[in-house]
Amino acid sequence: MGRNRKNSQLYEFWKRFRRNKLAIAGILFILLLIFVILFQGVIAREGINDQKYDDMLAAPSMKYLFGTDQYGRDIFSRMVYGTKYTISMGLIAASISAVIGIFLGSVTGYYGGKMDNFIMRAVDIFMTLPNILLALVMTASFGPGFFNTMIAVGIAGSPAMTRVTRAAVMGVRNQEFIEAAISNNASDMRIIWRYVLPNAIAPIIVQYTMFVAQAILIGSSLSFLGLGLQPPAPEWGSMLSAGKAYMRECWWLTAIPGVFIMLVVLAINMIGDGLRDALDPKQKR
Amino acid sequence: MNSKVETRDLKKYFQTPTGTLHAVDGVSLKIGERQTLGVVGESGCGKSTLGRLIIKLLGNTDGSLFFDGKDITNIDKKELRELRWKMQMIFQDPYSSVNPRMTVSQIIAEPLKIQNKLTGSEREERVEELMKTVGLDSRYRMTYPHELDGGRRQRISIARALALNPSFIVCDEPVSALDVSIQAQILNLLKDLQDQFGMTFLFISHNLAVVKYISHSIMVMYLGVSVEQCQTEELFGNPLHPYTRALLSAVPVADIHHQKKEIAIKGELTSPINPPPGCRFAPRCPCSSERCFQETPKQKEVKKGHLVACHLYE
Amino acid sequence: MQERERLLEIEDLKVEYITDSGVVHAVNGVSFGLDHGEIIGIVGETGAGKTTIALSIMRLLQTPPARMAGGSIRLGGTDILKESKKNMRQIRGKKVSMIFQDPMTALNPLETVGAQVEEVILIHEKLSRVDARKKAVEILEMVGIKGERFQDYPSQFSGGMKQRIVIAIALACRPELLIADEPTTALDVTIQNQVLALIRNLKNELNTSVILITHDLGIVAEMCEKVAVIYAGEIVEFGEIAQIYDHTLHPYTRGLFGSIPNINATADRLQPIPGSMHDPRIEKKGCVFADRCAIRQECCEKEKPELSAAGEGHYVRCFFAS
Amino acid sequence: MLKYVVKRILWILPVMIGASFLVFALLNASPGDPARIHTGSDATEADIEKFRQDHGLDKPFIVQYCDYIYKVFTKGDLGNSYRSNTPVAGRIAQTFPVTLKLTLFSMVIMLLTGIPLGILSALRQYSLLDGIVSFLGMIGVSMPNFWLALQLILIFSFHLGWLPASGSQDMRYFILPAVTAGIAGMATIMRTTRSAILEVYRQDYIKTAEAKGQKESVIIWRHMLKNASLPIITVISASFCGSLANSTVVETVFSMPGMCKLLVDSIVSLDNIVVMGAIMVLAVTCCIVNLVTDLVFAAIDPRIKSQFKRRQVKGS
Repeated sequence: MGRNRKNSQLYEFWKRFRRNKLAIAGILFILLLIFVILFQGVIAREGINDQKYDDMLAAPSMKYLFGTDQYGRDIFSRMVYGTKYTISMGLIAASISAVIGIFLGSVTGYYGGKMDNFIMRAVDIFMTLPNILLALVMTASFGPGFFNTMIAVGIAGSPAMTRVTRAAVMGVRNQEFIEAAISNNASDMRIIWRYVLPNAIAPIIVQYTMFVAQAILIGSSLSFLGLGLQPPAPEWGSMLSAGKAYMRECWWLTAIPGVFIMLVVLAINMIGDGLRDALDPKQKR
Repeated sequence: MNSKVETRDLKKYFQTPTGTLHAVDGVSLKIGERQTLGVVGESGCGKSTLGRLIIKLLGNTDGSLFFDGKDITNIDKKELRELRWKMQMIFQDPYSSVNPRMTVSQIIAEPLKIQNKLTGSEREERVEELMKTVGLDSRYRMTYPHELDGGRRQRISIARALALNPSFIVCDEPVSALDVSIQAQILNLLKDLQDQFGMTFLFISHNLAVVKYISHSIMVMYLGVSVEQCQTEELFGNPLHPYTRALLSAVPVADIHHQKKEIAIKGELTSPINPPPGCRFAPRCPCSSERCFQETPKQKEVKKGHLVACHLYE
Repeated sequence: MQERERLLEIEDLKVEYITDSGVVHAVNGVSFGLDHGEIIGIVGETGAGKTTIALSIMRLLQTPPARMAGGSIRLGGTDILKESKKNMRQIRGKKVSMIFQDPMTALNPLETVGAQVEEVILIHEKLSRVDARKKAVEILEMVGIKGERFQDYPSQFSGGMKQRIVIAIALACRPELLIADEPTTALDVTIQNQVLALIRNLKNELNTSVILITHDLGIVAEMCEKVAVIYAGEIVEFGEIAQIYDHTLHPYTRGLFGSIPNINATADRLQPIPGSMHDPRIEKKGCVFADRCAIRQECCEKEKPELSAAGEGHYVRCFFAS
Repeated sequence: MLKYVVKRILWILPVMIGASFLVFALLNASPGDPARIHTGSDATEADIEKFRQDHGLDKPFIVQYCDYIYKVFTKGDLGNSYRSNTPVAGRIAQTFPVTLKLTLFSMVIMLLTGIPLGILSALRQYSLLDGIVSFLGMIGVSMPNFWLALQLILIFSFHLGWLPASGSQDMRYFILPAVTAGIAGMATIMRTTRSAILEVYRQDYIKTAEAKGQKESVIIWRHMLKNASLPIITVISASFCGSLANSTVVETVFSMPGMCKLLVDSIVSLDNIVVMGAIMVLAVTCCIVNLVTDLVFAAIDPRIKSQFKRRQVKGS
């Protein structure tokens, strides 16, 4: 019985979430991509660098589902192998921002005072620059590369995460059950962990999801500018960048990676919207 | 009579961007063992702050605080931990006073768990017993608070406060968010609990009728200051301070034969930020004189057990 | 009943809310009437359907989720549930006005209070800007706000002052009917006293009829001539104030009186109503109050009692009340 | 009110100092020695040392930073490019107008489309139009702008031949870039406008206005839009900065001689002193936009004004 009840809150959430068809479509699409990543060796027909000089710049056909590029590499296979970069860019960068942001946000929001003031002023300073610029500067500092980009994007997203967490924590902090916990001698860690965060988690989850989408966009923009993962790795942004010289004649070189980046981001944004509506029934109209 | 709780000239100031807010400004009170002291006043009079000062959820700016005859104004962390098992609070808003992410039994067991003296099954038993005491059906054990109505949530809150057998409980407007029929149930429950366990209550409310029903003695607060303090019957039979009189006359009575004594007071609450010297109530008082605006009246015993802070009674 | 045309006649009003978890029968066959200059109290607890009745008379219910499921509301002879939107706009603010519960949110924070009073005058009266402004100042002074504060914003006023401004807006065009929905619940006792006195004086001065919605039997005793006690969307008892207070019939009304501590008498013990209000999503066959009632019998669970006369103008919905 | 304005303007100073220090430190920490990179592979140790002295790189980090700030404030000198040894300030002065023009142009597009569409879809909530607009908005925020840029070039320049694909000679050159840079902001503004209006719609004062018998159109314009404008203004200023940031990609794709392209080129060629200058100009611009937003806010919302006007509520 205990288990059932515990799940009843989740079930309520799921009942609301399920009604949002777009969000469900988003989840299915992301699940499909994860499936592709797990079985990339089986799904891809060729290696990422198999060059075939007979079939350079071939249009999409049954043989080459998405066509080939200027070196005769199968774009379908490269897209399959590139999926993991895009997805992990989003997830890892957003997770970095979440770790930093949730820590700073909950500490500043819960304790307030001088430290809060100091950290929030620092956040203000970070936030004067839009996060793509911040990521750009950090890439310039760390040097280009996939990992560096990921870290740069993650750090660039952490001020916003800090703000969201802080606001949510402050909203919970003034609730009377926190006072009740204090008067029952609950330790600060227990209060933050058992009382504050579970009640502040909704906006944090939404921000996390939305930032996964943003991180993918920023990461692929950096790759496109030549600052991310370097060729010949099949990262979608850099594939698109490499294909732009031929785009007049061979639309598939730019269209396919572009459409897929958009679909991934769209799917995640739709999930984020669905989560927001389902997690916060008050906002639902 | 031994006093369970005593404050002497207790003060709490808050710094705000526009000045110093005098939330509680020199309150002295005594609550006898097994007694209920009702604190009445309008919003912003500092009654909630006073309650939080007494159970040390807030630190006081000045003055001293005694519990069971012992000075607890400046105690260290360890002593405070021990002290907190003995005093508890019941809150106003049944919707925000319980953690929505915990089940009813988790909420009630939380103090027991933190104190960590009982085994798991003993805890279960105790929770069951507490739920019975406050009149919560045991089928609600695994329910989340949002599935329950305000009255039942307030019962959870009460059960949690009772978990460690405290000897003193601060009730901060425990019934003001409830409908009248539920309000009466909770008031009766609190009365019964006091008889059963011999607890001492500080009962904070803006509702005079409720305070009259539950308290042995009453303190009337206005802008951080206690203006009148005495036994309940005395206060309602012989109110002295002009504010108390006005307050009593303003309460609508559910009796069509009640003759209303019209003592209208003008204007509204003045600001508690950097208050000017003199009586706080002077700007609204129908009997204020020059002196009231210059000299702050001291609380004096004008009759046995009847304290008033007003220049009229000197 | 009387032959003469009454100001307001509500007949068998039914309102439902369509929600995710089912249909809520918020108002379930409510009928009552109001004469010119009369002041009537509607008493009930949270969720009894008081506000829904008020908003139905104003035709301000959001549809959906609300749905007018039946009945009629006749105001001065015309059924306002059948009026066009355009006609309704001429009725609102001119013939019927409303005071809302929370003065903190009832005023537009970005406009001066003067402009907000002026607005309603300009809608309903053919006055020039200058005259409208003059009239707005007059009305503000009538409710006790100095004219020089015309240009101030709502954030510069306290709660009691804001409620005065809301009252000024409601009464600016001298409506025939004023609906006050818990007008003092958000206010302190001394301020409540001031606001109630203001409503009473203005009502006498302008000869407005008032529907006063409240949960406080004390306020009703002070203000009203007639009372409707409402429980779970139904009127359970209706009558002159003396009938309700001195010859209480319905067990729910009795329970309400037993639940409030009296400030005059030395209290013994409160006699609360056990349990809580039944889930309004479940339609009940018998009496809505049966499961909390002390005098219920078998038939209460099966059959719904009608609102029947128990005296001259005194109606009660109970088989055993006498 | 004046106190607020002054306070708000003075706040820029610490923010700019903090931001400049942050960026300076980051760039300083980058791997590779600019002196070795930019003097070429056949440079002698003496050449390298001279380069260091010319650019002040021989001094400790904190001195370098103070020198930099000192020169910026006294002479408006942003240092000399490591690569071409030309003054950074001069190159920014040349290129910044292009970027600013692009951003302003994209702002106009954002506002003219985003706000009306947002209002429309809020007023027709749940209609087909609302559904379409909402979905397009979702696509707008999800579209990688470099890809959109390429598709626009493909369609409007290559296939239709209506608009040029690169350069910045006259207004026609700005149309495609401005659309690209503005699309995400437009979608954001639209979504915010929609939800802000729906939020205001639920407020009690809208009920009050309805209870007055006010016409729906007046309620929308007078009561709803003004109140909804507060969150919208916040998003507009964020969108301005976002569109400025998007210019990095957009100017690169459309080969526009703007400052953001200069920034990207300099990052690629490790010309950190130019990066520093360009980033600082962008940061100042964003700061000013935020300042203006806050002041507009204070002008619209009497609650902010009264905070600084009166110490306490007057009795009446």
